[in-house]
Amino acid sequence: MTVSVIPVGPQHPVFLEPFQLKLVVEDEVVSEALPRFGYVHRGLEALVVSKDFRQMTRVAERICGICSAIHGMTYCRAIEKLLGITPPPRAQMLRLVWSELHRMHSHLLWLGLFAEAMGFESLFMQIFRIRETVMDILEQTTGNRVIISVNVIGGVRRDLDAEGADGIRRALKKVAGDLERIRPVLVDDYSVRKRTEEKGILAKERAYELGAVGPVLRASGISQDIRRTGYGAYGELDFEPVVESGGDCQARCKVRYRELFQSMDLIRSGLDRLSDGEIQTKSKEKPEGEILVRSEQPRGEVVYYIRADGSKHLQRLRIRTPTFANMAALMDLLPGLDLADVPLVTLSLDPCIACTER
Amino acid sequence: MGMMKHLMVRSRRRSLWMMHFCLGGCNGCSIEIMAALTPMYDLERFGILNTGNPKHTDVLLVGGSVNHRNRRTLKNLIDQIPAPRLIVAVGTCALTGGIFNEAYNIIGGANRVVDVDVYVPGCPPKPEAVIDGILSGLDKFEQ
Amino acid sequence: MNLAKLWVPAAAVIAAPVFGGLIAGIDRKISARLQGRYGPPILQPFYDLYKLFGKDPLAVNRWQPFFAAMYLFGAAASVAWLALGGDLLVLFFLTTFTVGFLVLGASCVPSPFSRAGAGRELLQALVYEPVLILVFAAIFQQTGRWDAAGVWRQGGVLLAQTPLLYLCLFLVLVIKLRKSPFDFSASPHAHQELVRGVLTEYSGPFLAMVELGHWYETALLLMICALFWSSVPGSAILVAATVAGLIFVDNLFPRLTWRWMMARIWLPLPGLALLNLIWLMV
Amino acid sequence: MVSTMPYLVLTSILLPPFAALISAGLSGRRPRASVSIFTGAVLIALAPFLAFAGSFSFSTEGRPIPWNLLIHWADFLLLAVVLIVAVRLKSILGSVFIAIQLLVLLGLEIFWGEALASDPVLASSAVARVTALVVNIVGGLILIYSPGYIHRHFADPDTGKERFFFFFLLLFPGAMNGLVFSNHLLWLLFFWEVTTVCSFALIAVDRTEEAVASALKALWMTMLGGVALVSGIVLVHHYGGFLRLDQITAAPASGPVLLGVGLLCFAGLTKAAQVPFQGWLIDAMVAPAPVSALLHSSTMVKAGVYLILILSPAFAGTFLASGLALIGAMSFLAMGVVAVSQRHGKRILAYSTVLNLGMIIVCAALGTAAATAAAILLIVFHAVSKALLFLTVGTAAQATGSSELDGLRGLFRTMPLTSVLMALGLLTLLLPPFGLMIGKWLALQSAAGRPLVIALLAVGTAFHLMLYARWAGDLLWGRAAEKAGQAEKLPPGARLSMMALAALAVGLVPLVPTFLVHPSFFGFPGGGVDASVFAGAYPGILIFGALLCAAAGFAAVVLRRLPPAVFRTPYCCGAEAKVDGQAGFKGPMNVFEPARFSDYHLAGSFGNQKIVFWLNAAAVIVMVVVAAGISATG
Repeated sequence: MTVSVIPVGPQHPVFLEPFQLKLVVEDEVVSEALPRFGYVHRGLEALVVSKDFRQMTRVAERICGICSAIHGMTYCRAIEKLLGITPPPRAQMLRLVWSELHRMHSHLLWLGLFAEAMGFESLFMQIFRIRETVMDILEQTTGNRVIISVNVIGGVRRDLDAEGADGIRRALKKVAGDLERIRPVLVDDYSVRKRTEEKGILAKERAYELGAVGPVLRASGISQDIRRTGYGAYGELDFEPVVESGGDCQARCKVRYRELFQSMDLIRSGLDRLSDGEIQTKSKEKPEGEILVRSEQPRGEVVYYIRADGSKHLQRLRIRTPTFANMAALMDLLPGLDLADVPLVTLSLDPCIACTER
Repeated sequence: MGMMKHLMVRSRRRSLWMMHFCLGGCNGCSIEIMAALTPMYDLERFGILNTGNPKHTDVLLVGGSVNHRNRRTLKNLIDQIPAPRLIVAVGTCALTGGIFNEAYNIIGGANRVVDVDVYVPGCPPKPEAVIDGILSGLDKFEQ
Repeated sequence: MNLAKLWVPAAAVIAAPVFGGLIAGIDRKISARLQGRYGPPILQPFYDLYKLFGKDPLAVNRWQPFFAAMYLFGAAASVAWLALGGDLLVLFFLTTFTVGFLVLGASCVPSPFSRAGAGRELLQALVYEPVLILVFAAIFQQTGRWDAAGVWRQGGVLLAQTPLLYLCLFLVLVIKLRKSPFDFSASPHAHQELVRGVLTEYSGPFLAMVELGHWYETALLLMICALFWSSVPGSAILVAATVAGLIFVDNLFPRLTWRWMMARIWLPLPGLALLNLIWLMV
Repeated sequence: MVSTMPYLVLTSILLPPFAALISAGLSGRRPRASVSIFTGAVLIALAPFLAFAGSFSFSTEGRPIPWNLLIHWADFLLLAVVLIVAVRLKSILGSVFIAIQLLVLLGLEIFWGEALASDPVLASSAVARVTALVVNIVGGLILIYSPGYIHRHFADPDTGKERFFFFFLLLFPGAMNGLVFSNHLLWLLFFWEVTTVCSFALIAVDRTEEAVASALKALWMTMLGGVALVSGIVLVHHYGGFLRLDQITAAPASGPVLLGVGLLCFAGLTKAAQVPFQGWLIDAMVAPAPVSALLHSSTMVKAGVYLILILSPAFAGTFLASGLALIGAMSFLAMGVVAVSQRHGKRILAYSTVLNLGMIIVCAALGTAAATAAAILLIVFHAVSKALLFLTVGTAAQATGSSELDGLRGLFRTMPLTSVLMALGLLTLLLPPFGLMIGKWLALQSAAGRPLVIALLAVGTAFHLMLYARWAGDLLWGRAAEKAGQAEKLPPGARLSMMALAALAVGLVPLVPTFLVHPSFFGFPGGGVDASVFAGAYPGILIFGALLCAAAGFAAVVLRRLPPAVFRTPYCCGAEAKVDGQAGFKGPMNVFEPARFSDYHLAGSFGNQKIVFWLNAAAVIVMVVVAAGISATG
């Protein structure tokens, strides 16, 4: 009996959400890692039998608080396709703005937690202070901070006036300035580099083999971003996916850090191109048929599969979340790590258990 | 003696170490609890410290709805929190099971497992509401 | 030993935790300000401590609270010893006693976190203990005295001849007071992989005892720092500067790993101290 | 009193071999056990008289028995017998070293013959008397402990192994008494060889392949020491005309005589298993627990440091002293480093023995009054604590089948008494106010003037916490099972001797300045120790000890009253579960995982065999440099 067994979770200060990692370590080097899930499982895909397809929008938003807006948007897009309607351009663009704001709030949360996992309390506090600006925008424009519930089938629920748009622009300028100020600490500092460089390296080929998605995949040097498929209003805007080649924690950190600026660019140009018009296309139809829809969440590609038979209730709703795709990569990364790096590497994949377990 | 007791009540009111445990929910409440610790809201100015260890905890913030697996976990955690303790249910899910109440795997709100002292409604409640919820439970320590 | 002077250690035993608690309070306040927060009141650590004493006792087994009591006793005794002007090398062994019982208390429970914390605490001790011995040896080299009272009476600014040693001592302080980058055995912040490390399994009054012991340790180490400028205003300046340095270092670094500490700090630290010692002799 | 001293000393030397012969002639367990216990009791009773009855000397002149002749021939006979054994066991190095010794001895006999008589042959120096005190009390307690252990160890009483075991076990204390009271170098040599042979036999007692291999390793290494001893005697005699210890230590040596003294010290280093000769003592822990206890604590290895300590006036302040200090400090540090990576309880204790002996040798080399006092304290308290530890580990290993640290974890649940005594033993090695700490304190104080030595000692000292504290904590893992007390059935002799050793380890502390190292009892080489060594600090330590007792007692009383409801499972992130009273957690697939935690052994960095190689190489280099230095200055 020369090994130690450490349960990380279900309740563990490092992780916000309950899931368990059984780590077998020797001298604090992980030799075996096994996950245990089910603590957040609600069975909400089965809720389609009791909630009608419009109500399910609200359920989809509550799959996960951090990806809420994009979950809602993806669900709405799927239903819209089944119904055969297209939201008006203004609604499409507003969806893009709020999605990207949500991505920012998610990435900033992640950066903060990442700093905290390194034990960098002051950096954590600074990042969260920056994040509050984004939260304020969300609250001012939608009325809520986390679950903004702007998406409805056929468009969006709220409009944005010129004053609101200016408010967003001003706030983003502030966020950009603040983010620039933490760059030397987050990216260049010796001690931070010591903790993040060459920790949990996911090689390019391995990332591809394991089916990693999102920033994890992009940090391993593969340029893949579902937004590039041009769904919604993304087709109107020109952008390149953020790619880093390191494949380690620092690369993943850099990808998310740079994506913050990318999101800000997208929001700005989105606001500039905001056309006038309706914000919702109404439809009284019931969905029918089968559909598969993909979106880029802050954590990567989310896939919605819906089958409907023309009744009020959907027949089937199936969601593949990005964290589920990245879990295989995590289990591949953990063995051989220092115990001290386990939280950091796990967080670097930005696991969202609420998404994964639904 | 009276003075010591007075001081104890005062200390208990001013020093609350909290832990939050997220049950089955969308995680939004955890995010807002997290946000409550940070510069904009700064829970620590009320002496509220995030510990993440039930053995050091005075206030347990529960978010999310109870399912068959995390129920046992919640019980285990409560068992390790020394009295006097304050249990705050944060968010609609922890109050009633919320939107997921009809799901097959959901038992209901946190009160199905523990005696909840304070309920903070909202989906998710704002950090101010979380702070208000904790502080309004302080009278429990008067006894 | 003059019995009439026993009031000095007695006073020190009472004053040290007040001092240690205040340092902790100031630390929390300044740290909060550095992080853009308002922060808790300065007296917050005392509220915390008093509250802990009033909580229900919970323990894993009988040894654990016993060792906590011994830890507190050891820490208080070391402060009393130094206040009495006792032998510095014996003081070193008293600090071993203190940390030894902390480790015992953490390792007598079947908890992976507490146990791993104990292991890391021991690795920390491996790093700072040699430095303490060499610091005391250097003080002897410089003043010809082993007893703290004699060193203090001798007066003078030891710091002038022992800058490297003081740097080592400062790092010892960072390690001992569990500040970043060395806060891996019992981090005061949450979000650590080992939860609270050695403190994980303590709760209520037993945690309060360990906390109190830690304040004694803080006071003790700062008292040792004070010996390097043995005049009242001088030592006050030195201690204040040292505490300020500690708080800044704590806020400037993330937590590094013990592997990094063993690789980069363990031997260089006594090496630096030895260098200073040889310089003193030449 | 003085007139009876020679008889007491002779009794202490001759009673053990006599008892050994008797026990060899007896059949059946009970009589042999009685002989062992009786001999142990007599030795313990004798010990205070040997130590405190003042000085004595014993001359051969005018005695009816030709003692000198007897000793010489006995030496030849002994070496010849061992040579035959070594050759039969195909130990090349062992045979060669024994043959060299025989030749040199023969040469001595031929060239000097009659001139080899020099009186007094037996005498009691201060160091000798303290060592005798330790040998007899600790050795006696081990003799009392042994029967209970060994009856369980050998399933069959009539294989002859047990007879063989008791013969050499009983012989050992006699040889040690002879060694410490020898003044004549050839007498010393004889007893030295007897201890070597005894240890060889006792290590091999199990007759397993591993045991025999370890015994042969011990044989060649200590026989190499024997060669050095004989050569040293030749040098000292030829160039200095000395044949007695009191002649050598009368004045600082120089030139070839110093080289001779150096060779004697070299013999001490091999016996005390200092680098690069640590190997034999580490491997010797394959022997049964009482043997390890005897070898490590009171007898064999103490012979080595005894010799160096007693010679210290002869080399004080020379190049040799610096070399010895360096070797001792290197052993002290390196053994700590290596021990950290070990998982086997007895092995850790073995390394810890070597490092403590290293510190004693540093003290002997420093040679100041405080250092000598430190050496004495370390000898006494190390013997007591280490004997306690080997006996408790042996007891536990016999009951649980494991002396691995991982196997001893949570011993408190099943063997409360043994585990608490073991933990106490570990703490006495480490913490104030126990004796070893006082020794270490004085040693560090004395070494303050030598930067390299104190740096090595400082880094080494830090390892002790890691070695002992986590082990002690491990033992007390969990809560005592109900009726654990009844389940822990110890033989009365074992219980008695373990308790006595624990009492000594704790109870001797207040006696240190007034008793153990006080000049009025033992005038010390190097000017004598006076109270100034302890100035101020010692009463403080005693007050600390008294307060500690009070605080511990108070805490124990208060905590005894904690109701069972207070006890909760350890934190396992909310997945806590308990199966069969064992704490753990529910892991993946709903499988129960018992709490498991192994210590940090850092085997990758500290346990590296390369470290040992470089260390041995460095030690050899130091030795060569010292030898060359002495030759050059001579």
